[in-house]
Amino acid sequence: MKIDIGLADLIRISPMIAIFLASLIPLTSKLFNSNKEPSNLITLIQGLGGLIIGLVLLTVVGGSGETAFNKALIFDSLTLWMGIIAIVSAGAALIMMYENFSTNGNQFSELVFLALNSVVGMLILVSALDLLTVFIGLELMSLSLYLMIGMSHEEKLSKEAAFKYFVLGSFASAIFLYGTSFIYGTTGSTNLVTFMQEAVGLVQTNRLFLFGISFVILGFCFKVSIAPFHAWTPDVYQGAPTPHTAFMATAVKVVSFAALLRVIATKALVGSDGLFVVLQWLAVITMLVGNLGAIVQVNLKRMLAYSSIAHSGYILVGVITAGISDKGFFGASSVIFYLFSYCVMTIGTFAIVSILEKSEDHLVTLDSLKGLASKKPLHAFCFSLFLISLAGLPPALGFFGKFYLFNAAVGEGLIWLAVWGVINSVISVYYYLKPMVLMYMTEGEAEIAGHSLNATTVTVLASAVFIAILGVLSGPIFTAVEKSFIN
Amino acid sequence: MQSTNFLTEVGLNHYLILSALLFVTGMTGVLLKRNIIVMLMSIELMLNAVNISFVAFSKYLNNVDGQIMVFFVMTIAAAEAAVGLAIAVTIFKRFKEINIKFFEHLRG
Amino acid sequence: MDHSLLMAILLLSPLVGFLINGIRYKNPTANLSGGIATAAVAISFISSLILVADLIGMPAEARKIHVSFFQWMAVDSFKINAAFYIDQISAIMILVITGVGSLIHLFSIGYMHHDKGVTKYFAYLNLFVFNMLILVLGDSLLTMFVGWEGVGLCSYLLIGFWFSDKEKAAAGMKAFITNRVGDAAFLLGMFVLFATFGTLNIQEMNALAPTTAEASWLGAITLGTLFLFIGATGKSAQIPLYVWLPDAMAGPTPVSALIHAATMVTAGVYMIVRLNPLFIVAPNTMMVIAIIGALTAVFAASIGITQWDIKKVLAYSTVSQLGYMFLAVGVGAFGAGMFHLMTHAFFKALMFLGSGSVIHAMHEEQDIRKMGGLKKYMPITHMTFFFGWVAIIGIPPFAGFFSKDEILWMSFHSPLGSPALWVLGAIGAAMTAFYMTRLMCLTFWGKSRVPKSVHPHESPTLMTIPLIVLGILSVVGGWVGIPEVIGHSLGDIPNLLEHWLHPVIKPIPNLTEAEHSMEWMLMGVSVSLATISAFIAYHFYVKSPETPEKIANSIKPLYNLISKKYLVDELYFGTIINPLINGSKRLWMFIDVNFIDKITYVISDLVRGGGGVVRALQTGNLQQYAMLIGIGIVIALSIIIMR
Amino acid sequence: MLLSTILFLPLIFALIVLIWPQDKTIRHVAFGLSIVEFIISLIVLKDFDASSAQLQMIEKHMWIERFGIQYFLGVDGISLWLVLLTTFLTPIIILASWNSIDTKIKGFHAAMFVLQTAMLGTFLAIDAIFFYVFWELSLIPMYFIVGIWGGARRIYATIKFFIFTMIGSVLMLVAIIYLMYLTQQASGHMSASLLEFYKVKIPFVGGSILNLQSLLFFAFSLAFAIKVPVWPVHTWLPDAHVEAPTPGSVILAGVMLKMGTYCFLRWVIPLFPDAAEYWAWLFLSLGVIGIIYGALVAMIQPDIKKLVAYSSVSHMGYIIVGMFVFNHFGITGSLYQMLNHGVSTGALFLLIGMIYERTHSREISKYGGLAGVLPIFTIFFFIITLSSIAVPMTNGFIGEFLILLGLHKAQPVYVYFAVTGVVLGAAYMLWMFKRVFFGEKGELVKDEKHPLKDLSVREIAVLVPLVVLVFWMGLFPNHFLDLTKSSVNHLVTNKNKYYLEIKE
Repeated sequence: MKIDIGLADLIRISPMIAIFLASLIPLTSKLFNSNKEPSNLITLIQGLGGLIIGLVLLTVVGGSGETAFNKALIFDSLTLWMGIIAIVSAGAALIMMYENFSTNGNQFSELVFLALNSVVGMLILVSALDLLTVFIGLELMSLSLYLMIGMSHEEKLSKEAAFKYFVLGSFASAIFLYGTSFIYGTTGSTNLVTFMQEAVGLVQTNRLFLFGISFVILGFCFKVSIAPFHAWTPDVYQGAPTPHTAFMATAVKVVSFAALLRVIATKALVGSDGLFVVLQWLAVITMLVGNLGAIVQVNLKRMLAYSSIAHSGYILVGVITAGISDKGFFGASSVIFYLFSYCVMTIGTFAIVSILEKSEDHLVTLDSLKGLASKKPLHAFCFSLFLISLAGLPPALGFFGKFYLFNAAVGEGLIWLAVWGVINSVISVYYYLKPMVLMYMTEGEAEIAGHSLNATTVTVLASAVFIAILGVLSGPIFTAVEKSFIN
Repeated sequence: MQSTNFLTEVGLNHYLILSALLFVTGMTGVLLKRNIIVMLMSIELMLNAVNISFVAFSKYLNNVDGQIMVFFVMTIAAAEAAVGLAIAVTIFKRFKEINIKFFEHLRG
Repeated sequence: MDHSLLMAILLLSPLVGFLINGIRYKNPTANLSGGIATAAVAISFISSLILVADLIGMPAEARKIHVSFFQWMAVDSFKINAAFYIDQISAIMILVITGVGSLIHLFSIGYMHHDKGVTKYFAYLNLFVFNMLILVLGDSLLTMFVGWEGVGLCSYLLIGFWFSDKEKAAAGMKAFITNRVGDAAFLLGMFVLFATFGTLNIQEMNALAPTTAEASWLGAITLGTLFLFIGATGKSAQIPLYVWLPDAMAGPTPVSALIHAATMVTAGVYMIVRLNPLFIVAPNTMMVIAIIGALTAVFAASIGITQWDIKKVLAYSTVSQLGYMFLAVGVGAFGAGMFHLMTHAFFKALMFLGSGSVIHAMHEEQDIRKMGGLKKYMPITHMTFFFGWVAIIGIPPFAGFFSKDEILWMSFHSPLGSPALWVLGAIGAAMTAFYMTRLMCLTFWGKSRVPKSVHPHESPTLMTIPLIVLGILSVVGGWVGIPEVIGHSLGDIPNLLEHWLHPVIKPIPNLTEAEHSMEWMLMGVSVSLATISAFIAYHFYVKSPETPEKIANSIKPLYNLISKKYLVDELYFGTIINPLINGSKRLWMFIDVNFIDKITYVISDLVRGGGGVVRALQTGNLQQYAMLIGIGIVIALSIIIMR
Repeated sequence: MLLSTILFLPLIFALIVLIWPQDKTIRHVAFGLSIVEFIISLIVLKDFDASSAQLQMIEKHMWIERFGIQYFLGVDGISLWLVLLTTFLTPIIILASWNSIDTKIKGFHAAMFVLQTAMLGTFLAIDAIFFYVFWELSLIPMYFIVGIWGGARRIYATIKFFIFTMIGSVLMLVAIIYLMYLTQQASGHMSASLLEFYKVKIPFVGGSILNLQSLLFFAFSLAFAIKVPVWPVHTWLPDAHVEAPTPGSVILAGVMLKMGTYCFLRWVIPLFPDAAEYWAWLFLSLGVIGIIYGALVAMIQPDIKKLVAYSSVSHMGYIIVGMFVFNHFGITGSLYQMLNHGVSTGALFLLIGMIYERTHSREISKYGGLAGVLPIFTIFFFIITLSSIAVPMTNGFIGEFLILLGLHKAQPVYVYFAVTGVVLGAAYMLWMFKRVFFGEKGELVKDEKHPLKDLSVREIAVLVPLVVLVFWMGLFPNHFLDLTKSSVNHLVTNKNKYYLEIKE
């Protein structure tokens, strides 16, 4: 077989190259002026610049539908949309890192380097069509993330979180690899395109292939914190510095779901009824665990971790719908839209949390929210807007995300999943209302961290505006996402 | 000449069983051993088990892709080891403790 | 003058009086506000006189004045106009209401002279007259019902007029709620009738009424009329729902005179007479009415004997006399019922006002044991009260005799009646004579037991004029409807009232010709019974005052039972009201607090428990998580493989 | 464009109030703005053509094209008066809460305006999802109003209120989505507009609950039953009322309960005719139980606000009974009773608010003899009590009479129980009236430290329009019923194959 890697392929992966080069700039500039940390602002600007260039290139090159590197990477609309969401979330996380206590210390340039590399890994993961490329992207993203968490100024918890994330992450990727080897064994190649067509038949006949696919999917389930494999999420989200938690909860989750979507697109679910049932039960348990866990929490970050687990459950419903729907890309586009709305909300929420942190080892408990409304009415209002949107109440973007998701589920006949999802969002309303109660309805002296945090506040405002406005205008966006699939 | 049965002839299944065994030992290593370094080693063990199965399949299908993948896996395993050890060092510097039983502060 | 204008004046002048007095309710001058109120009612009296004169002018069959002001309600097939019409029956009623009403207004000026809420009192009184007129003139049952509840509302306001006193306020509330029970039945009656006739207009219903009697108990008309009757018992204080009338004496005495003697309580009888074509076709209902009427007459009379409060005696006497009216109507003698209603209005109003002037003179003292020998202090009141007394016990030349005797005769003679009813009536008449004479002796004759501090004096002329007028009426009133058996014998004096009501009252089916001898004989028996019990009472209470004590002690338990009004109030409270209140406390506690809210608590604890389980899962130990992943994979794979 | 202006004007007002510079004049601005809103809504009344049963003043633009969800506004006989009730009550509430709301005034008025938009949206929206957005939107401002300016246990009460309503409405969302798919199967393209829903033939088979129309019927009616509230799911109402500030309970009792009953008339009965008819017995008995249970429990409440809350459970029982009788009287009666309940219970809460401002206590036992001290207050309270007990010549009577008439015409058995409601109603209201207004002076009334002063001019200005309305609706109901006549006629005659056209 002739492998031709020409200029066209390089152009297609230009966003990744651009971001990678941009990640080197802060390090080399530190190198040249004798390891003296350049001002954080400049590093931040360099990092953001790299991301913006990558974003521009991605919009130019993505969505064209071609493959690169002998079908190892594909740049279809899934890559485009997920890439955009990932980069934007990463940008927001970078801004938060610039102002958060535990991350804006003297190693900020290394931090930006690792973050940008993690974004490169994400882009690879999103566009990967070959299981091996998926593995590479996954590992690049995760490894840089482990180090980022480890580097936090806060001594105790972040180190423990980093190690936990590392061990369990590599444990899961080993399982993923094991599955890939089985797939390779049965079909002779790890490229999704090759076994895309006969996957349905293979899954029923060949026991080994079924094992392979299952291991791959379960490996992904770890990454997006689905129920039995979610145990790491609360600890890591709480331990890691808030910007990194935001980074993980949004960008990492989005791209992992994208890769899962690609694997699911092989219609394995249609073939094996067992897999379909297991995934449904996983979705149900995830929602339950996420929502129930969040109710009893006292620490705000830990509560938001559980809430993100619950949201993974909702998204898994969308993924299942995408998996079994033969006509149209309604399921997949609803997942994308939901991820988009989820990211916007979560970025805003974690930005608020990072604002509330007065020092690097200050654990933001729910009580520290008391009376925030009287002190900081704007922040309190934005935070309530995020909570309303996370709970899925109508005027906000979150409702429309959930609406499309459950609409797709009902379309495919998964009515009981939709009902279960809807009941869970009622349970979730209880703990989403708790902070609002504390902010508005109880007196207290909640105080924002001393020095001015205008950059993070800008992020908060941006996401609040997005939630309020895009909620109503979600129609055109959704059709755009869906149309991009069809051509 | 002897009949080619399971005992005498080393075929694909043998390798698969070997890699499965290795994988399981690696897994139990992670589950049971309390020492951080040993955990890292058992993760490496799991990855190598996967390598074995890759090579076995590639030999059996006699197409070379499997073996190329092994290189990828090995490089990434090396990178993982480096990162893992770096984190282990920071933990040791901070906690003066190598046994994971001591850092269970994040729970509930 | 044009009828609709007259009708408007008739109806609206009390309303205008109410509004004027209502706005200036703080102003304490009795004369001014009393003047306005009396004028308002007098105006409507004059306009009703003119209207009745027009009515008399009309030919006998088509005696009807119908005025419709505006369409009140129109929903699909249910159309109700705010329309009013006067026919023979309502002519009598409006004359009684406005006539007696204005007299009582005049009396109240004197009676309520020194009360600071007097303007408010007159406002309520005018509102009452307005509502009573709507009730009487209502074209459809619903317009009548508007007046029906409006009257109940005004009686609530007037009974609880001195609201600072807890019992008086409670009496008002009790009156309204008992009336409301009756009104609920009235509503049900209206629904049944609307379902059968498709309209609630009284004229149309009377026209549509079938001619053949309805045998079954659950027939539409029987059921409808039965419900209407239960409504009537509520309003006119018959057996089951009479409890509110004695307590209603808590209101000022003129109120008792107007509302609880002359007008409101007779609404039930009037409604039945007005719908007589319907009732005549429902023999079962008529039987029920007759029985309840008779029973109430005897029952209330027996309690009346043992009461010591002058107004309570009169109240029970009213309940008993109403029993007679219902007995008359129950046996189909609608004319007799109306006749007794009219005469009763005169002499009962007279006696209430009389008792009012006695109380006024005795400085709010109502217990007849502390009165006696007031004859010499209050000659006019005594004389007028004497006329009332003579009328009520049925001494021949006076009003009461003619109307009550007519009822007793018809209860015996009418096919719907029976001798037993006559016997009950006679006993009732005897008891009435006894307690009325007892009242006369204890208050006016006999030796004076008036305490030293009190020295009674005759009430001012403003109060005695109405007394005199009513005294004359209660004497003359009877001659309007002399039963023809007496009429013939005294040189055929025509029975004007019977003749007047004839075109509107349906005759009793298969009524046999009355032989006069039997009628004379029965009349003689009842009159003699009455006179004998009167003498006994005179003997007891004037000649030897201690004998009633001896008799009372001899039948101690029975006497106590009767004097405590057969413990009916306590019975109602015990069986209905208290269990209702305690039951609803338990009900609320059981359902709202322990059942539904408990479920919400259980669910929230369940959810919180679930949260606890998830929390326990997070032990923080790394290997526990890896174990979890391992187990998860094993379970997932086994399910995948199995299916 | 008229309906859109009415709908979104309050949102603009909310913004104006939020950014208003000085605190002193906030209330005047808010009051003025709400009057403007009321006047504009009168134009709707003027333009409304009473003779046609079609949807009028239509505004229809595609919103989410993919699912056929439209920005679809329309008004007809059934929803007209409720819109006017909302715009009529809001200025009264703002005027009444002049000095009962003294903290975060801007927030309060903004929340009140957003709530007004949400309620108007629920009454005007004809598209399912568009309706659902407003239906849920109304929860949030009410949550804040009760939560921030409420009484002692306000947090418990407001969360309970929120979760109760939320459970019902999310199930409705799934039912709406399913209906949208039914429209897709029926007419090819998916659409969420109510007119398309009416055209869908939903299979119904008697017997069990598990057939499609019954399931959808119950999903919808659970959401609305909680909001009404129908008997078993009513426990949130007393808590919400007791803890809510005066304006909160007035708007809650005045309009928000009507959202539930209106939706029964608009979304449940015409959409699932066979299921509604089949399960009518259930709702009739729940309604009747609600009437009796509400009245009984109201009788023994120590707290006056809880008493009025349970009384509105009883009144809403009447409305539910009126609706599930499916004849002219019942439905006209229940529509009219919605307006009456809005006026009379709204006024009752205003009055309780006024006395609460003076004595800061809602314990009935602490009152007594108020009539002597506050004559004007007593007169107003008595008139409103009459309207609440449904004494003739007041508005309550017309509604209750029609409902009972309709009930008797359709199902005579229930009417005997429902009629007891008339008696029990009089019992608990008058008993409360006696204990509070008559008898000796209670401890609150007689202590000289802060003598009670009678109603101020402002308070009288709040109550006069309501009293005028009580008598106007009582004596001349046709002025109001004529406008609903054709729509109700249309609903009753073709209930089984209900359809709605649009009047260009």
